[in-house]
Amino acid sequence: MDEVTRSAAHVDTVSRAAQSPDVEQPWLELGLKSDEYERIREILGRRPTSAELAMYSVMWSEHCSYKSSKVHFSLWGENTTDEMRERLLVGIGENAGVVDIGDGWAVTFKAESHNHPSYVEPYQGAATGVGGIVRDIMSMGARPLAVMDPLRFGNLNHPDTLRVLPGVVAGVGGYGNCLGLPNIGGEVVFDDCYQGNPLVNALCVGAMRVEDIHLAKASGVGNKVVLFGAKTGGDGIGGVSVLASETFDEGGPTKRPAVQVGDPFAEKVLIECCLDLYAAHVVDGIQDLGGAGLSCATSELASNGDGGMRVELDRVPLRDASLRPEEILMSESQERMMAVVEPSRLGQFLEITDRWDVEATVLGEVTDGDHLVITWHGEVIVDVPPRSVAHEGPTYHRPLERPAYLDVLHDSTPDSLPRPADAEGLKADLLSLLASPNLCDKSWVTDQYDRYVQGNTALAMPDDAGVVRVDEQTGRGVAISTDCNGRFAKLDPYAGAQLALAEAYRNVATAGAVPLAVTDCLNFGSPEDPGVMWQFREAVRGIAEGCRHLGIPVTGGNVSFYNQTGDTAIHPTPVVGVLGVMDDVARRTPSGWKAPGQVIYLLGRTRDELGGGEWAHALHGHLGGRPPRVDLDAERLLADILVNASRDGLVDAAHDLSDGGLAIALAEATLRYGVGARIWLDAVCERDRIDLFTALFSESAARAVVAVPRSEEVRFTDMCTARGQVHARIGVVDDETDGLDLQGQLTVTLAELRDAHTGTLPAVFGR
Amino acid sequence: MKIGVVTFPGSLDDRDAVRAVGAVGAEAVPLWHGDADLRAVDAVVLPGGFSYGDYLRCGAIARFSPVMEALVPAARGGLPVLGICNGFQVLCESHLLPGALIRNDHRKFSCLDQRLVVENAATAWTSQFEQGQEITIVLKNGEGGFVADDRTLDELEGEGRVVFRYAGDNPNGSYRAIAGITNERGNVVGLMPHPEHCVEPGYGPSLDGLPFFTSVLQAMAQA
Amino acid sequence: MGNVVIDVMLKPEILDPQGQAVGGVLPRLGFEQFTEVRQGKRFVLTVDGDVTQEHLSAARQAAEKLLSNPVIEDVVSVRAEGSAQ
Amino acid sequence: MGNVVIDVMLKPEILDPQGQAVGGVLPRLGFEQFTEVRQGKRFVLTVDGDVTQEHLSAARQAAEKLLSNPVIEDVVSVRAEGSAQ
Ligand SMILES: Nc1ncnc2c1ncn2[C@@H]1O[C@H](COP(=O)(O)OP(=O)(O)O)[C@@H](O)[C@H]1O
Ligand SMILES: [Mg+2]
Repeated sequence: MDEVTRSAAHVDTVSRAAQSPDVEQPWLELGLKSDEYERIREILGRRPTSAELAMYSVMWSEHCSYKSSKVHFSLWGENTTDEMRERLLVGIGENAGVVDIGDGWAVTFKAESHNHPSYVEPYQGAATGVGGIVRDIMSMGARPLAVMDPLRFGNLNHPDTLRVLPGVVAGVGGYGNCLGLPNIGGEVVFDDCYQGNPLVNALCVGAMRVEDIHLAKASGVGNKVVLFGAKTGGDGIGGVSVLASETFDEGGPTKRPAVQVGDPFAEKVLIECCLDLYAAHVVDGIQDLGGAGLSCATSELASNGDGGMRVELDRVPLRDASLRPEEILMSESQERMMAVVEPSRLGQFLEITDRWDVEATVLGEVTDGDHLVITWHGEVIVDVPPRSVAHEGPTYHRPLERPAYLDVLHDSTPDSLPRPADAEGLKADLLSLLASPNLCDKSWVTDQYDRYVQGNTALAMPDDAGVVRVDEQTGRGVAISTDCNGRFAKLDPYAGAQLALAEAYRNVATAGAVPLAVTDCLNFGSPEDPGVMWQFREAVRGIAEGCRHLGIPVTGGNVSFYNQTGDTAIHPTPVVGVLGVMDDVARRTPSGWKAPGQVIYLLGRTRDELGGGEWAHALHGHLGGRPPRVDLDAERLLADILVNASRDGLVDAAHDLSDGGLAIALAEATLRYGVGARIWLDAVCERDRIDLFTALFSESAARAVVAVPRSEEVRFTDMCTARGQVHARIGVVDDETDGLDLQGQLTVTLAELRDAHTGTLPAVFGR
Repeated sequence: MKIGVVTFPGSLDDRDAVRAVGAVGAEAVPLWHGDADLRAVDAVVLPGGFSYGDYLRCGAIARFSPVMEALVPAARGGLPVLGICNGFQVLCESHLLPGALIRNDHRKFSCLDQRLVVENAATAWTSQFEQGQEITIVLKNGEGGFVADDRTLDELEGEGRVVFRYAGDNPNGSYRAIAGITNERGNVVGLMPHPEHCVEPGYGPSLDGLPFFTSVLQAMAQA
Repeated sequence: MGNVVIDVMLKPEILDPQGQAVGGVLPRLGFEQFTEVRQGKRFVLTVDGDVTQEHLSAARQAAEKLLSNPVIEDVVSVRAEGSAQ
Repeated sequence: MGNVVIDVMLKPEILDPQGQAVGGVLPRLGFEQFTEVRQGKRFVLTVDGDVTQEHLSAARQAAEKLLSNPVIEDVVSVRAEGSAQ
């Protein structure tokens, strides 16, 4: 299309909108409700232009406005005490939260979902999911340090899993590896409930000096608004083509890809370029372009600032010259950022972007007044109060109702399942569990991720937490773990969410780090279903109150609704990420034992708790009863013990107990370095009044196993006794023992363990 | 002693290489892809990563950068050059080393703690190893399959120019399990695994990367 | 022996970072005349004997089903090619 | 606008893991008639106006110098293609 047709005549301007109040507009097709459309008219005092309608419709979508979830977020604030706020430098509401980890270092981390795009196009969906969360972290002024990827798929043996999983994994790896960010952990979970709706969550952590934190706000009248990075194409526009076809007739562009394609090389260059810009102090405010593209970036920057903004949209560099203004506003083209720059620093800004061959364009400037004005070839096509777009979208108090099926589920306890009667049976269950999709070795997945790049990785898969160094001089660094058992959350979303929090917290402490802060990625079904909304509320309450109990704040997160196939929602899946700090990460505790003669202790008490557990699920296809009891005081104490023991050199290995219970923890700790152990559980069974089966497979929380050097044994047990930590000496590391020897009961050789553990994924996905 | 570390757009392990150079007490000098200037360094490391995105073929575009225009003749003249992973690919594309690197035979990126046998302990970058020594260092790439025609392979074997061979299972389908090679003079070495990730206790699977850098210090001292 | 050649390209509206990278270097090597570069895939499927209509239609199906991802790619041609070496 | 199309294939003696993988899956999808699959690259270079002999010879040079690696690949064709959309 030539300039003329693209400009004036075919564009819906503000003055035209004022003169033609009755034009039919496709608000319904764009996903707005009639009262929402009416509100827009009210705010503007006229009908919106097509461009304004486009902006409001994307910004007021569930994804961008949190309209169903927002009313529950008061729970975060209400449960954050002043003490918890002390280390919080930036809280919920910014692109990502920031915590103070000491020595002048600030760390920012956040998780995000890219579930639906990854189902449509697994590789690109997952890749752009990683790209998006990394830009969020960059927009805080941080250097990204590492990524993680909590993933959930349908049945391992369903043919569609063969399409989705390899693509997702290759996409996470393809993007992250090319950015040079180590992948330091994540999850791979299989459950039929995710069959038509896999979950692809991505987490990124970054660091900066405290004084270098940047925020997304446009202030200072006359400051320039600069768009930099990739050109804008028609990516991910989806709904807007509706708008285009309603407003324009023939001659328009035809196809707009709903799928976004990532260019990790462009993002890598963008990262380095941003870091140079920050170092040169030429950036006043900065925002990444993610969902809702320029609509989001311009309205949020302006809304967070103290003035207005004027943008000449026709200056946006395009990959596809046929894009219409409203499409440009909504495009989700990847690898773009927007900065606010003082005019006197613009020259230096552009020198830096030039050096990195990054295209940068001044689109407009910060104005006084309080309107966001966007023009197209001189004509005003948007003139709105930015807050009304970015922050004053609709909020819903959706109905909540505890689902009736819960009573049925609770009544169907795992007590009726056949428990193995003898040693032979126990061994068979152990090996099948070790080979089950959720507990098998995940290296088919994790070997596709670079865990070493940047040279700061102190711990990664298959250990309990990912640990990276932040300060090269001192070794100060962070540990992160993400966890969630969706079956627990299905049985009881409040307890399930707290168990997810507790597990991530425990994993971080197991690695030797002091837990400090929390992020979450809340994956749920449709908010229009009162049962789902109830699950959501319970989960948020669980995390918020749990955090208060543990004394660590939620710093940010993400909500993903509409994860369902037809009417069937996924299990509620509130993935929780906990971040901890260590003075020197080289002292981290690995999850496997190496040194013969070290003594193995089991910390914590075991109850008969198999509801929602892996044994019932994997071996009997059963889901029912109650999840394990949550005891956050016990978690706090255990974490304290683990951190202090690690700091004082009292433990050389530690592994937390979660899915599959003690049996799986012992097997994993043995497999880690191929060093065996002799184990005796009689005393534990007697103390906790349980049988051997329960001792091995129960998933009671607040437990861990540790390996203690003999020279430190007395100090270690004295500490446990003094603090009231339940502990039991259950074995010894022994390289003469081939695998695990449960004395007087059964033996499992290393080869048996290894064969069971490592065969499952390669059997489905190949070498 | 000054060792240059080149940064291409898309280089990832340049910082690690700088750290490794520092770990043996040498001075690391950053070299920029856009400058045809080696800044009087005594040796050069071409680090790992995805130069220019590696979208066409790994190393294919980096080969035409100004810094390579300066480096190729210097390397032919005897300057010690170590190409790690993407750096190895750049050396092959630049014809400083024979052969080429293609997609792994299993078609996936893979990150492993890999065992290698040192088959030539006489190059500028391997003199501190024992001939036949087994080491473990990080291997991580998607296109690490070393290929060349039979004549070239026979020549490499015959002249002792295979410097590293994979021990155990061949991780990527490299012909004759070749992990790294050298030129006739022994000053240019390329390998797929990453010694620079194995130089610090607490990070990486071993310290087996250090001898690469102590070797070149010695070579430079003798030069 | 005959060959069926299948060409697959990214849809025109989809970002092509590979083509872009090539397009970015060509001018530096003195090739200024190319305004855009797109990179695609080419598959050569070998059959025993001459290529028949059945081969072609099977290849067409394989192209749609396996060799391309219809969300982002187009199969731009499926054709027989003179007998292989 | 015209296009020059360049086809590049791995030399026959070089292992082609991607082609092999496709070749392995086809029979499982019911395509038994293909005895071998090789995967190559296809570049489409756009020029202003019609494709001239100069364009073709520049494209041939670019193909040899940049788009293929002679150690492992052959440029199997460089040709003009009808004008673009
Ligand atoms: N998708 C993934 N990406 C990266 N690491 C993963 C992924 N899935 C699992 N891991 C890693 O594999 C190890 C075992 O996973 P898991 O059994 O879920 O750990 P845990 O039970 O301690 O949470 C952990 O180190 C985990 O971080
Ligand atoms: Mg764990």
